[in-house]
Amino acid sequence: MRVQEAAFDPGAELNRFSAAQQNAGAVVSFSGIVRDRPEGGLLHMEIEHYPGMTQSAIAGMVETAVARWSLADALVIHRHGALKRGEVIMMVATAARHRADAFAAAEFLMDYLKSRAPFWKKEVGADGAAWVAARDEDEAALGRW
Amino acid sequence: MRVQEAAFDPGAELNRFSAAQQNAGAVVSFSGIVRDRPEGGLLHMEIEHYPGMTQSAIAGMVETAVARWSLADALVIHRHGALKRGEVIMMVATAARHRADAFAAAEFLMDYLKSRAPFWKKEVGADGAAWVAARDEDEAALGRW
Amino acid sequence: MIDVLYFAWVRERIGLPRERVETGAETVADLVAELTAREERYAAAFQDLSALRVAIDQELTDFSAPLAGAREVAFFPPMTGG
Amino acid sequence: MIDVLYFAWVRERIGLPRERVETGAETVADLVAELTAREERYAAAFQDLSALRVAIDQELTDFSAPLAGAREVAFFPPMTGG
Repeated sequence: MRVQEAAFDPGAELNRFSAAQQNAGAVVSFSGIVRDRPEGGLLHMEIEHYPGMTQSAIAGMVETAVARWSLADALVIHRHGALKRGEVIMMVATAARHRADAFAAAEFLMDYLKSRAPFWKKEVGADGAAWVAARDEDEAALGRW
Repeated sequence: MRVQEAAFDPGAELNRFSAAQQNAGAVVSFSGIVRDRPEGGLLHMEIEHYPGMTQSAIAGMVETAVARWSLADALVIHRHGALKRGEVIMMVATAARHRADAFAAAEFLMDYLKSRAPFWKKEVGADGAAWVAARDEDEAALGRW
Repeated sequence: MIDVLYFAWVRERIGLPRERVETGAETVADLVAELTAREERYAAAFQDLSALRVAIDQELTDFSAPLAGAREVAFFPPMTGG
Repeated sequence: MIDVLYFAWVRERIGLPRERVETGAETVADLVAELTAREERYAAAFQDLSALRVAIDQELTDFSAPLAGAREVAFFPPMTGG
């Protein structure tokens, strides 16, 4: 699990993660990419986080996911700082014997990262900057786990 | 969508797929890796397919997934022939504005590829070879879509 | 004349991947009955139809499907892709 | 003395990322009331507690939580990671 300002290569991370699996036939990954605002004109995105809390919050989620879905392995990488359109914000990867477990665990990790890991996104355009509001659907998504 | 005997690089495919997205913030991938038999001793896996039908069956699934979850894009690569332990058999990638759509579409594609695309796996060990039996859970998984 | 294709253990039991068959069978089930009557290896491949799948012209169908106009019929076990 | 941290728009409204606060507040809500009474910028940040989250010593908690023994309290809007 890594929280970092530097860019990373999701493809290289996926390959390294997959190659490390001895007996997990199913690998699921999620990548989040900076996309434009619905109204267009995004210059960049700023991601702020709470350093002391981020590591322990994510470690707790990963531990829960690994135990609950008998994962062989799980990976979380999340960037902070300024990111341009098209840059990869974060990725999650999970490995399990069967695909249902790998998928469920990746969705669980995403739902928790979205609403329980201390990151905040700000969209910066030529017309000003605005903090991204939490979506009710994201909070509601936690209810299913 | 590609069905091929040659190995491919899932990380490079994921990066290319992600880079091509203009406005889809969520990318999900699944990779299936050759794993050992529960009893061990796998020498390699042989994957047979029905060339004429494979392309059209997968194209139909992809078309359904793209329409149903408003996908920005979807990718399917599936190998056939002889594969060693640890080699990547196939991958699926989906891109959407929101992660729930990307996850659901990737799971849908995997469920259909597993039970409705004409591929058959044979596990070859020093003690002989056996066709992999379809799992009841895989057939049942189609019921949810 | 129709092309009949076999995959996986169906192919192995029958001993060939495809053949052209002269048949007047009206349905897939009729074709299976004709083949089964031919030789033991066909009977061995078709002994449990619930363990088999069939496609006509590369579309999954069932054993009661009519063969009229079909160019290609394929028999195989449940798929195990992915 | 307690470290109080602010993130995202809470930080922007209050105008600083962290400060050390001398307080006898018994709960998070008491601390919020003390800060709100101090200056307009705190009142602006804390005007709608339903839009805020709070962590004590880097664990999410709620506004009724006691501050006894706490070293660090953080205020921020709902998270938007991922």
